Amino acid sequence: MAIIERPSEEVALAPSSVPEVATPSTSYGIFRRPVETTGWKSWLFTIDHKKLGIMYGVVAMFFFIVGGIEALLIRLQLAGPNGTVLSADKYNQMFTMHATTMVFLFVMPMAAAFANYFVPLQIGARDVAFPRINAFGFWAFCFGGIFLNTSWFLGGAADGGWFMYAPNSSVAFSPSNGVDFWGLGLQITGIASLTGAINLIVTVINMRAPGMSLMKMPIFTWMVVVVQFLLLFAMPVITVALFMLMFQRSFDATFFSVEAGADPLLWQHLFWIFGHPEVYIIVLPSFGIVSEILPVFSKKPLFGYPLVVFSGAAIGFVGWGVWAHHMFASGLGPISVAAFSVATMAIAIPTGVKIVNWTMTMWGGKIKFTVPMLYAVGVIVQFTIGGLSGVTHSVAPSDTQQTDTYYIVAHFHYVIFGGAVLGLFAGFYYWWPKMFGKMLSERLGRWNFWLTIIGMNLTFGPMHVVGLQGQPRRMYVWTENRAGEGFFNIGFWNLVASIGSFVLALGVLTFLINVVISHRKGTAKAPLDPWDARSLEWITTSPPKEHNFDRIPTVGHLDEFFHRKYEDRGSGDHHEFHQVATGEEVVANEEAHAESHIHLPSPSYWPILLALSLPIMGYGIIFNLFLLFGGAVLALVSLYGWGLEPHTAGDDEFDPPTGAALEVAAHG
Amino acid sequence: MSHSEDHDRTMSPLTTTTSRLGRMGRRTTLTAIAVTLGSAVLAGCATNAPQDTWKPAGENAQKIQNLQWPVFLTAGVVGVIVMAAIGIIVLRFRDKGQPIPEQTHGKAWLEYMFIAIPAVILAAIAIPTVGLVMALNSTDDTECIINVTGQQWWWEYDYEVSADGTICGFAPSAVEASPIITSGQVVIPANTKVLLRGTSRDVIHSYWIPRLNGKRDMVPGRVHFLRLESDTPGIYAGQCTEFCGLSHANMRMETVVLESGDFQKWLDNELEPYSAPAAGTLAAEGEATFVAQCSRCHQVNGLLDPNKGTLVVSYPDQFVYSGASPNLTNLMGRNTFAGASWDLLTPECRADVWDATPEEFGAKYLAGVTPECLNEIDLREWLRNAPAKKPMYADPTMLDETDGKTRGMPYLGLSEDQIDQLIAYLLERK
Amino acid sequence: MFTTGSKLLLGATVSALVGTLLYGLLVGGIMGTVGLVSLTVGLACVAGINISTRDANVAAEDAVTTSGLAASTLRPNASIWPLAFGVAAAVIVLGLVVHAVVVIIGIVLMLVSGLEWLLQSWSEGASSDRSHNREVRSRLAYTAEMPVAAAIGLGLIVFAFSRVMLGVATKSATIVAFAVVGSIVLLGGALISRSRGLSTPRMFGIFSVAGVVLLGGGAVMGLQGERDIEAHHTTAHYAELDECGTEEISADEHASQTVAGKASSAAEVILDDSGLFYELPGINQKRTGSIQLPRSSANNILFRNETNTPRRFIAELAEIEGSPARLCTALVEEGGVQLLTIHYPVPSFDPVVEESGGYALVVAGVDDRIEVVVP
Amino acid sequence: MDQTGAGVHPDNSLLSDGPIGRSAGAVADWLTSSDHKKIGRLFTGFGLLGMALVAVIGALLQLEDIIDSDSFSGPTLRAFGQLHHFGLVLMVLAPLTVGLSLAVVPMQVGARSIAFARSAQFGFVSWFLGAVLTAVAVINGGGIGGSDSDMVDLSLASMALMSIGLCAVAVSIATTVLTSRAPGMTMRRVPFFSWSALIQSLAILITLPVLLGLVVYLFVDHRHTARVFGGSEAFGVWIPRFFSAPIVYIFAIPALGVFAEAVPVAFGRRHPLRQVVFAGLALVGIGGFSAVTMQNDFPVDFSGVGADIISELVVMAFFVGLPLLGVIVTLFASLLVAKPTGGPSPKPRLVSPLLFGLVSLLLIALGAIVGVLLQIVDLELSNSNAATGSVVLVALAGALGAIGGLAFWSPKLSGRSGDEKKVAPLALLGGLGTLLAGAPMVLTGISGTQSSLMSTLSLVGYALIVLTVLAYVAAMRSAPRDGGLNPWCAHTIEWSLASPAPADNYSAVPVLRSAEPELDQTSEGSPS
Repeated sequence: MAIIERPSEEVALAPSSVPEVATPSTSYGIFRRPVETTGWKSWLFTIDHKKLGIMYGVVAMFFFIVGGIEALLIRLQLAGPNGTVLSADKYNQMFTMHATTMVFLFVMPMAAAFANYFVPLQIGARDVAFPRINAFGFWAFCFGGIFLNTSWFLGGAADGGWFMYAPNSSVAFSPSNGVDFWGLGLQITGIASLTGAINLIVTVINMRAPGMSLMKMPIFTWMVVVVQFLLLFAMPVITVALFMLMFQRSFDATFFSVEAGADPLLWQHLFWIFGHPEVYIIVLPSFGIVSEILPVFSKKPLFGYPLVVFSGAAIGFVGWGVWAHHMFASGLGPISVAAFSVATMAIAIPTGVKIVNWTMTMWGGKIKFTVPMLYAVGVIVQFTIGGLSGVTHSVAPSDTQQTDTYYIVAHFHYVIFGGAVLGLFAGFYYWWPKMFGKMLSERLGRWNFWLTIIGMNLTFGPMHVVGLQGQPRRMYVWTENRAGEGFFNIGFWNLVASIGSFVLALGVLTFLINVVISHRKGTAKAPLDPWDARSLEWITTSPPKEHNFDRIPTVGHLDEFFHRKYEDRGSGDHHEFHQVATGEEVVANEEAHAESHIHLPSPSYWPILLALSLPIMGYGIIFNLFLLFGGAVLALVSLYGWGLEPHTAGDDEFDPPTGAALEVAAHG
Repeated sequence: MSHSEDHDRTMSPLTTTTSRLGRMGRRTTLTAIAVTLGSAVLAGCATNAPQDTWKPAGENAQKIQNLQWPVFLTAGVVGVIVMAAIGIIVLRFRDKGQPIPEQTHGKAWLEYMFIAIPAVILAAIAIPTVGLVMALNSTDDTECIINVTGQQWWWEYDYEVSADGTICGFAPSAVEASPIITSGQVVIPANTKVLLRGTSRDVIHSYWIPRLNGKRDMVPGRVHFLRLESDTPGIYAGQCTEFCGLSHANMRMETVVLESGDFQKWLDNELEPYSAPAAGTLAAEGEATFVAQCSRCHQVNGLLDPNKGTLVVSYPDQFVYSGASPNLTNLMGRNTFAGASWDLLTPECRADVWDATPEEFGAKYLAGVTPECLNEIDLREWLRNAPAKKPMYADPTMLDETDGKTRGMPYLGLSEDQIDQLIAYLLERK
Repeated sequence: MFTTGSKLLLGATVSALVGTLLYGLLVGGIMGTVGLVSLTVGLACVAGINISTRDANVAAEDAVTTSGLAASTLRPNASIWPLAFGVAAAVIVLGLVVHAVVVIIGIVLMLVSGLEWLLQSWSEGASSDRSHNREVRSRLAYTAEMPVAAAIGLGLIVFAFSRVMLGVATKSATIVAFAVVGSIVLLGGALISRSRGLSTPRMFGIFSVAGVVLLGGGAVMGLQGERDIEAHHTTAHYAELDECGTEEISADEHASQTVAGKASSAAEVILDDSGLFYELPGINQKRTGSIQLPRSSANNILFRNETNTPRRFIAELAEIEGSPARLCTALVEEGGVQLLTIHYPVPSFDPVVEESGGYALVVAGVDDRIEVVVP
Repeated sequence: MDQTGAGVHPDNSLLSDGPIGRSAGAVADWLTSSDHKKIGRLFTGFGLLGMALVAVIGALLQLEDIIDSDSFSGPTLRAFGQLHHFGLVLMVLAPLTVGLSLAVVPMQVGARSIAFARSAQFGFVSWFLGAVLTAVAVINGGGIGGSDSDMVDLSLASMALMSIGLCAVAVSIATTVLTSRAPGMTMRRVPFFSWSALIQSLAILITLPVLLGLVVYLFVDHRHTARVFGGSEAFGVWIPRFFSAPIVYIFAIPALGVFAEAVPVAFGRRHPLRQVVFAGLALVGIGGFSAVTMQNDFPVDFSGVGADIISELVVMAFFVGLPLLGVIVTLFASLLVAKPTGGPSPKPRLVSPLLFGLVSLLLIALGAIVGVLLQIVDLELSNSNAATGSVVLVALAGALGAIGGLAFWSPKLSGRSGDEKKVAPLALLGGLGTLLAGAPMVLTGISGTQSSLMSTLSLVGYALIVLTVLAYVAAMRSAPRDGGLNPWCAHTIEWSLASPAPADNYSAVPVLRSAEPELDQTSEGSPS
């Protein structure tokens, strides 16, 4: 339970002759638990979903930069024929880690950052359902990511591609510890994803504000829920696969050993049953963000909200039936190939629905092209390109020509960068004032947007050409005698792509500069409702107070905040909306009716300690089994400490005792 | 190619005023999209790209081409429609002070339509797709079977001798047919339905000759099929497309299509018995060096140990991780080496063969590698230190991790004299 | 100073002392004397303690002592643990006679119930607020209990289910079993979803019955005996024992008669009444004579027996150092299929191979022979 | 069994739906309850059942004697004989008296619960399972001289289990009396019955650990065929001592307590000299000392040397005589109530507890006298039927006393109050039965000749015992549940409780100002 309250009714007083044997003590831990609300401890041990959301964002951004540098190195190597920037070995590690970092350490956690920060706010809750598990999830992700990247310094990173096909991932073919780091690192971040998924599902199902039926839920929250269900079912699959890999490599199992009668295709099926839903896991949160932003700046509700919700859910379902389209060339047999080919085409329909609905949302609107809106429109355009190139290789025979070439690289970068990452950037600009109380500069934002858009099209557009010209992926060099001549020669477009990648990097750099400039001292505070927004997260201060809402809002409409500001003065079929209140007034009204007795869970040491035990065990499996036992002991101790610790700190934990704590103590 | 004129448009300058940015942005976006789509369409017109997926040279690739062309076109049209809609929106619906629009949540008929239209389009694509998937997988009319085995990082082919003693329907003129083993280049007769039965010795590889057919993974422990056929003699390039480890980029293949007469000649040449180099020549010294240094892994059919007079049989299983090394019996009959990564021909001679007309091609190819045309630079570098030229796990420090076996050709420490001898010997392997 | 309670104990001490003296002096049994001396000392100690602590003779007037008095202690809650502890003791007693394993079970049960007992007692003493105490207990105990209980529960289910599955004899029965379990689950689900107001006890009942059925089934099947699966006896093992003949050997009885169909094999060798032939997947052609297989790779060869005599499929390999001379399957029944994974390390033209007769695929007791050409 | 007084614990509410659920819930409630009254009633219930069964076995044994046929095989005879012997003490007398103490003592001392309630709960389970296992083992060839080695082991081990259980209960009872008394209840004011329970508990704590230790040694000895203690034969040498006079007296002490409790109630007066009764009861506990010496015969050989005779007599008088003295002191000290103080000699109401108590005490005294006689070597009784007779007398008499106690406190335990007309005669019937069952054995022991007359008398006696038990149970079952608050006009604090007593006894801690608070309510007498 998030809001931990002592039994609200007073403990029935025993008859006067019944003496109390002892008074309840509120703490069972040995150490004084952390209760700080400022300083480094308040971040390290926090269980506040907002702080955790911000930390998710910061760490994900760090890994974005890491992954970006890896990408730039790859592009440098491929800028000309027979590149010598990287050795074959380093190159293989680079593209493996680029994909792994971007997928698992940037896009997913960045989506988790938004989900963590905004889902409770959007549904009118004071925190997530399991705040400490939330903290644990973040630290598991953080330590898992660091663990994964330490492989660079401990004998080399994984070099089998992010898909890590067996048997190339076996010790015989990849003798360094890189694959072990990769498998264990992903296990650890997988734990983070799983716990986060359960947490958010429970939060959304149980903790919505009064009046918020599922069909009145903000679309971003909807998409997050779909994603969490996908995670919940996809993560166990990859976990099983990674366990098999771990046993194959560390304990001489023969799951993928052909000589022992195994079939290496097993790994591919396991990986893609996870891997394809993973695509939607990556992209759906951004769809949610875009679906939030378009109505706000078009001054219209989302066109066909139920359809967008259901198409999101449909993508979630159908996404499970199309994994083998990654394996059209694997030799599945014509029947399977045909079936998966058709299923893959079918998933284009709900995806198309989204694009159409976005377009129709803007149609007839009163559109303001702010930076978040630019990014949202950018998503529509760029993702459409990615989606359409996707349709071209849902046609299986055509796919056998295109798969494992740069055409695929182009396709999924349009989907992931154009769909997911641009959506995340839209989210940054849209929600920045809410999260930090400061606006990001619109001027720099436009530079950022255009550099990013031009950069990405320069980088990934040419890859279509290069791919159709027959350049396979994952080649550390290309040679001139296969490059061809004329306008569409591979060499020229590789160079263009490499140049584009630096333009793109410049775009990202602009964003970072924008952040720094906006947060200089003395910049103005953001207005409370800078975008004339529509949903619940704006009915509170910026940044929100620790308890989110002074009063839990009661919801009557899909776009509650909009309907509190605007009134329909029309009659019958004629609608005419007039502003009746400003955002500030709405928030002030809520503050005036603040609830008393708000109890929030307190910070805790245990989540971070438990998370810390995971990479220790990981190193243990790779290097020394004693370390594994050490980590296991730490995990057990942390689990037990966690179990013993009450949700809320007792008054004696504070020094001097605080009012909030005293309030709690009065009940205890 | 209706959008080719878009290429002429220049990219929007970024230094326009804020108020103009939106409009310029639209144009930039449109331009970028047009460039992308246009380039996809134009890709078919490129010249001389040996792995161009839009230039079919065989029946299978042609069938794929016939299907994908309209699909790409449809996708392009849909894309243009969406872009146009966005363009109209950007122009028409920006905030010019109009009243707050109606808070409509959608129109049912419109939504159904937008579901129905893509569904119809996709259905239209799906039907021929399923048909072609079935057609490409039909193997009943096979006329020639060649086994292909992938390994790090080259391909080995062996031609199956059918029950009537022919190879691909060709009976050898002089000797009894026996399996031909070759690597790097597979030679097939024109107008013949060839079936590759592929597997792998170690990790998964993928066989892909873009101009002849789509790709097919070759998986250890499994046998997968791939049809190759062409009516045009020539060399068709390909590349392993499933990431297969360190030197994945250096794993290539070439398919050579020969007219039936030329193929008969090639076949007879391949089956010709071993002829030892004349005594006292450099090549004869090369034979001894070969037996001493190379024959542990590399097989030359019919080679006799000059000291013992017994047949030399290589046992690469004991030394090489994947368990095979290329058969060098007719090395100079093919014009590439080391996984088709380097040419045995000098660039000029190579261009001569590659650019030959279909009519002339057979003769030029069958000429093989002549001493004048030999690309000694790459071959010498290779013999001097193979792992330095092509990244391989042949490092002696790694032997422990690979059960004392190398993967790929190790550094042999050959002297320049030995290399001279070997090249002289190998030049006769035709 | 001496209250009645003290007097009792003092009297007992004195009596014991007297008894000790009398017994020691007049009877003189060593055991008895020792016992009585111990008793005297023990009683003296108890009496001393009793006197020094004023023997809890609480005066009615002493209001302060009234609170905190043991007499005011509430009765502890109902508890299953003393019962479990007692049962555990009985189990140990039985185990002493029956089997050591039972003793271990008893000790484990005793430890667990003792711990739980301690924990419950401790938590109930934590405060006078029972709900708070319950929270304390769950906080302390759930951390350990939940995982253990879940592990045990899951373990039991998995074990029972695996016993059931192993007890079912054939493949078709396996399917039936899964179908039955599936439909029961489905029916149960439908039932539960049908009536909204399904009461907790009824749910409890349904799940209890299901649990009992499963565990009972597991126990029955476990006792009835497992199906023997020794599929691994189909390869080199026999060859080393030189048991590749036509006659049935003990391992054949255990061998599985079916292999999971390999989606893709190098060749399928078939024996029917017309003789031995092979088919290459994808090429619909009966072939005899010789088959060409790649060297140094894992070749999966399927053997299908379509005669009505059980047959053993053999891959004849050469006498090459470090590899077996032949591989063979178990006896394959009519319609049965088995798989051999064969790795040829050297080409078939190698003199060693040729001397030993070359590579071949044969069936014990059948003259036909498929020569294997390894280029 | 009613459970209105117990109150189902909310934890069991899951099962309290539907008839099956209800009865399952009731069973679970009885098995998990920590209410001392429930645990005590479980003990006494099974004690009564055991009494009937043991009496049937006793009767069968006599029947076999009479018809003198081989209707029982040797092993069956041996098994029945041992079940009868062990059963009388550990399965009849012990559970009845200990259970009664457990049920009554906390109420009597004004406590809300028994000390170490769960330990007592465990004690019951342990005793019960031990008793069942012992019976099973003995019947299947265990016990003394058993044919089946495993079953001999099992009978030893399960006997240990029983003693552990009884010890656990004894600790609870003793601790309750010593530490859980209500304010104002000084040790002087402790009711007689609670005092007797305290004495018994202490005596059990002295005695049973010795048995336990012995059993463990024997078990190890036997199981691993060592001969330190003499193996299988030692079983027969050592163990029966714990089921003979004078040790057996300690199990009967609460029966004396019932008598001492009933006398002042019958006379409706305060006891003038409580301490003397206390002393008398305490003296019986000395019987336990002989267990510590691991010896139960302290023979006196009058044919021997004078000095020897005297020294033997002194020892015998201490270990065997003092318990007898205690019985006698209890009898006469209790009767001090009857002494007129000024007015006319008071007339007692002949209530059933008094009758049961009196019959019980007299028979125990008889048994104790026989016990003393057994020690006289010249009479050559020690290995005769008289020894058995003495145990039968004491055990059955003690059990009768406990039944008297049950009848006395049944309003508080079950809410029922038996019809005096039905219950009171049972005391005489039971007494007659006990006498008939035990005395003939003593007589045959003395006479040294077996006669079928005697056996027939014994048989009748056992039959009467069975009848008594059945009749008592029937009488109590048929009694209405409105027992009344204090039907006996009893004196002690527990009678202020509702009938039946609520689960936690006292809602507020009672405060005492005299030993007979209930008597204070009705009479003008000043607190003693």
